[in-house]
Amino acid sequence: MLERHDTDILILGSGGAGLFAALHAQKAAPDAKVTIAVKGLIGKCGCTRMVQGGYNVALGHGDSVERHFMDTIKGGKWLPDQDMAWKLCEQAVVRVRELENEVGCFFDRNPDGSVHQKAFAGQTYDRTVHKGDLTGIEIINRLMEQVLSRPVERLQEHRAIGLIPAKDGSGLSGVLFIDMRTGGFRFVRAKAVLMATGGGPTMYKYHTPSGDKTMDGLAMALRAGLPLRDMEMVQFHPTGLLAGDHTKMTGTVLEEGLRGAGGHLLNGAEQRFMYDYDERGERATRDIVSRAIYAEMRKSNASPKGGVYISMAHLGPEHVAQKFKGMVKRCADCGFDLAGGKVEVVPTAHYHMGGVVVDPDTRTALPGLYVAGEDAGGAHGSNRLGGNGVANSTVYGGVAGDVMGAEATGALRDPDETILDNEIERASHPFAKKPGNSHNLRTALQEAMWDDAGVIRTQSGLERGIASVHEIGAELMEMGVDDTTRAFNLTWHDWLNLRSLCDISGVIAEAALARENSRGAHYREDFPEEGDLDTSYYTLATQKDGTLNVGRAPVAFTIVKPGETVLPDGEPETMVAAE
Amino acid sequence: MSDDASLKVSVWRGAEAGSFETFDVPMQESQTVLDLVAWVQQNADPTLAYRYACRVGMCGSCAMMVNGVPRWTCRTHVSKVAKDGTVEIAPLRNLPVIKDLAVDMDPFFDKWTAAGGAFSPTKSRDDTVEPILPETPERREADAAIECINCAVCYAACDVVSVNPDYLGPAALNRAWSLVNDVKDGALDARLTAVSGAGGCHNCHSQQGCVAHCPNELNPTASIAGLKRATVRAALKGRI
Amino acid sequence: MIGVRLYMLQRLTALIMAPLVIGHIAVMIYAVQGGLSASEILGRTQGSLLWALFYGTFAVAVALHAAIGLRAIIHETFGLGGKSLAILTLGIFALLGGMGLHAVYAVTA
Amino acid sequence: MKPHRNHPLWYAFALHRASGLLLALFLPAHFWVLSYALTDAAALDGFLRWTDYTMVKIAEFGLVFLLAAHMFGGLRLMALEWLPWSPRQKTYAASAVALSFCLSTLFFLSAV
Ligand SMILES: Cc1cc2nc3c(=O)[nH]c(=O)nc-3n(C[C@H](O)[C@H](O)[C@H](O)COP(=O)(O)OP(=O)(O)OC[C@H]3O[C@@H](n4cnc5c(N)ncnc54)[C@H](O)[C@@H]3O)c2cc1C
Ligand code: HEM
Ligand code: SF4
Ligand code: F3S
Ligand code: FES
Repeated sequence: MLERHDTDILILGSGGAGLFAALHAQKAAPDAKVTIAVKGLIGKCGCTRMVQGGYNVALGHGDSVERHFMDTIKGGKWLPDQDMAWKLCEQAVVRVRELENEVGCFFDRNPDGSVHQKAFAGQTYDRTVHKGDLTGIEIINRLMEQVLSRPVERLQEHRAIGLIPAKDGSGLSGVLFIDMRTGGFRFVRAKAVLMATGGGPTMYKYHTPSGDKTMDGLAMALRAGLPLRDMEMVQFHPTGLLAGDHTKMTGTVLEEGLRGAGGHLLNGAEQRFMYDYDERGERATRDIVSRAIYAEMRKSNASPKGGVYISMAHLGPEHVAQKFKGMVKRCADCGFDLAGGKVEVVPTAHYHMGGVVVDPDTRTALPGLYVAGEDAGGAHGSNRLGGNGVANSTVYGGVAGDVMGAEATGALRDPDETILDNEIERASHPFAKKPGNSHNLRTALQEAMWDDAGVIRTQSGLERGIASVHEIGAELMEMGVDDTTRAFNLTWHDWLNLRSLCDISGVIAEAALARENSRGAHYREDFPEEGDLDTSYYTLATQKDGTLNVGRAPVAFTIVKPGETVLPDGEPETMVAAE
Repeated sequence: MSDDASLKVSVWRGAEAGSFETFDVPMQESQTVLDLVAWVQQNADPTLAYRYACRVGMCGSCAMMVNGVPRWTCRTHVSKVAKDGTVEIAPLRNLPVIKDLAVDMDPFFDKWTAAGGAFSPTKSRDDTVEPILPETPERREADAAIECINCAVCYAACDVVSVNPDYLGPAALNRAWSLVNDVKDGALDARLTAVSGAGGCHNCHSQQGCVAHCPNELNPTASIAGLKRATVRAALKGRI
Repeated sequence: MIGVRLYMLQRLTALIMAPLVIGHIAVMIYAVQGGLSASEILGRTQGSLLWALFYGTFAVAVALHAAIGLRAIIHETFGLGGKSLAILTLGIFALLGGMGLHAVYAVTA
Repeated sequence: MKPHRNHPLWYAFALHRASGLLLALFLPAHFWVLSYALTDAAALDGFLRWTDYTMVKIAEFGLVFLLAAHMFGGLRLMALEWLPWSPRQKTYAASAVALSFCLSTLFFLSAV
């Protein structure tokens, strides 16, 4: 039942990171065989495609890499790995030129023909490059075409389930997959493997990422013994659509621009409340608005479905319908009137800053394994600026391709067959149990994480959450999946998804417990202060022999120290006009 | 709508050969066709296969035939399609069925590539981004065709695709037209040759099912007409 | 199974035929008033170079046009392609063209 | 009728195809009849006499309609392909059919 396959460079995932890696790897090593394996169809899954806002890049005219870098560090509350953040800002400039000139993207222009850059909250320059509000579709479609038109081997609907180390301990041998269409196992050896499965905090009741993202990558890395950093850092987007538990629309993003344009948030009593929390009102940053909404919900000031309302009608329904055409149409398709009525919203888990510890060349502690994109930790610290996500995945995907092309030279490594067998055994586990409905367990996990490890956290809540996650995980191990057919058996994959989510949920909650202050996206009601900046630490989680250990490591201020700046003397603090 | 009400949902089971199976699915206030399918898989028949990713109309992986019409299911409200409390859901037309509601989209993307659907650069990352005036006629044409999510709804709606296996189809040709108007692209004649073969743009009969069903309101017919003009001009000048 | 050249030929012949068809229908409307006889018609057409050119052009154009049109229909309906389709297209063209010109000769010679 | 075809422009396509096909099938017969002029004028007269029958008149009406519908439909298609795009495609298709109907009715009325 196990098929074996060899390649030189293997890439997991086809988001911005995976596709860029494929292009760069092939350019760097034209003779190497490049394989891209993905849980869905190439280019049609993952979150890069869903990018609406845009891509942060310093293109001059008063903006600079230094300024972008300072915004990233301050936005991340001094937790980012500074070398990674610097490379992100510096290489974004090259990557955007590459996207335009080589990949064929077309970003919106100013009337004079130069690239248009718009404002994104929390930045001191309007630097977000975009294509309408569908930037991700433009980026991924163009990348996808480039990859599809090259001789890159495609393993579509192949789900990675295990990183298999070499027998001799010299590094990674390859990756074990389930060929989802047949249900069979396939082991692919490679000289270099990029993990770019995009994380995805979908263990929360409300979440934005695509359905295929369930933390598989981080769960595999954890089992392989790799250290994960900043795992407590889950970013919530303040306005996810709230349409009921039965629909997949719930949790999807209503764009930031609605608040920026003057939209009102109203509580259950249909009263504005944001000014009670921040002087900027609805225009406050994501984390503040999310917490304010959450606080209203806890005060039982919620709308009927348990959230708050966003209301645009006072801006003139026609104006709204024209300015936010896509959003209004999307709401209308689902039966809501965004332009003229009120739509229920709720904070929704959006992005996971935590991930595998890597160096700025995407290498990990396991030779042969590289990690890029949302799976990698470090670049954003405790908070990701809007527009830095896709910059991160495309920059580091490209870096990974270059580095793998140069380093995938030796011989293929033979796998540790015992671990290979164990991983197959692990994935086949549910077939030995009595079939049940794992969907109910997923709901339970999502409720537990939302309530106890969500927008606002406390020690007691987190402890309760951890207990629930363990309980749900244990129940899952007793729940089986019908074995009549393994081909395209989504229920099996639901089980595996939930297994990954349980594993990583535990880490998120443990890391949140370990951080006894509030930074960026992480807010502890019992430790509301941000703590001393000079002694900032990040959390580091590793699993050994099934035991999770969460420690702390000091942030190395390799480029700039708290209180200092890399901006030249006399540069203004911000170049964005106050609202 | 009361929670007790239910819909009769007929779902295609099997591959090319198969049959419809009917399920009673509880009706809810905000419910999409994709939600119906997911409900069946999660609550009634765990072996049902289908595909989705983004759930908001961006990835183009959830398209199916709903009551015989191709649609993106994640953004099709049930109330829009339910007839007398029934909905029939089948895999997308014109593509090989893998299982149940999931089709093999490779032929669709192979044709995207065959139509010259990939940009061909004239500059590199070392050059600055080209200033392009957004209001030129070329750019407007390119932009009008660009927001395609490659969902293959148009491909399923087109009868030429069904009867002419070589036909590149509306989406691929629409993409080619966008590139023909892209002043940055350097492979104009190669692309015009690619869309002039046995399955090229000249095989389109302007049925306009593609336009009628494209969920993003794109107009492949107009794009294909543009290609017909461009290829004729190139042929008259002896370039292709 | 239509490439750019066949496409051009089909559209060109269509454009040529459009005024001819309108002319033909007009002639018919005029001619059918009060019934027709062969001698009446032939009396007008025989020996007329103008009519010969008019219907000669039509016959050639329609043979090309219909052959290409039928080629598409045959390919799409019966899946015929390659050489056999090319031969069939030429055959239809020759048949229609031949019969058409013969008829034109018959009524105008 | 398959539901995905249920829109006016698909019907316009179907009409164009059916008319083209029928005309192409009718044409050889038409040419054949006309060639009698050379060999056997009496036979041609015989055929033309036929046209007095009402049934035949209706058939002729149909034929003229097909010819007109195909021609106007063809002009519509060429306009679609060669002129700047117009969003009024359905209107044009309907107009083409209406015009063809008028023309063939005119023919019919003058024939009876
Ligand atoms: C709705 C939304 C809007 C956003 N808007 C913005 C924005 O405006 N600006 C911005 O900068 N960022 C934005 N982001 C964040 C941004 O999308 C992500 O940071 C970035 O795209 C991540 O890229 P990636 O390549 O790491 O992962 P992804 O693009 O998510 O790709 C992950 C890939 O891995 C595959 N995969 C997953 N598991 C497996 C497995 N087990 N085996 C094989 N393959 C697997 C997936 O199917 C997918 O192909 C947004 C995110 C969302 C959800
Ligand atoms: C009496 C003579 C004619 C005959 C026998 C004829 C026959 C045909 C046939 C068989 C087709 C193929 C139909 C299809 O592909 O669906 C066709 C297509 C076409 N015809 Fe005609 N035709 C005639 C006159 C005309 C005229 C006068 C015009 C226009 C002014 C015209 C315009 C077209 C066009 C544009 C097409 C292409 C349609 C497409 O590609 O979908 N035809 N014709
Ligand atoms: S043109 Fe429209 S229907 Fe066709 S693939 Fe693109 S988005 Fe889908
Ligand atoms: S439906 Fe098909 S025939 Fe042409 S106009 Fe659209 S591609
Ligand atoms: S799930 Fe992505 S378009 Fe429907």
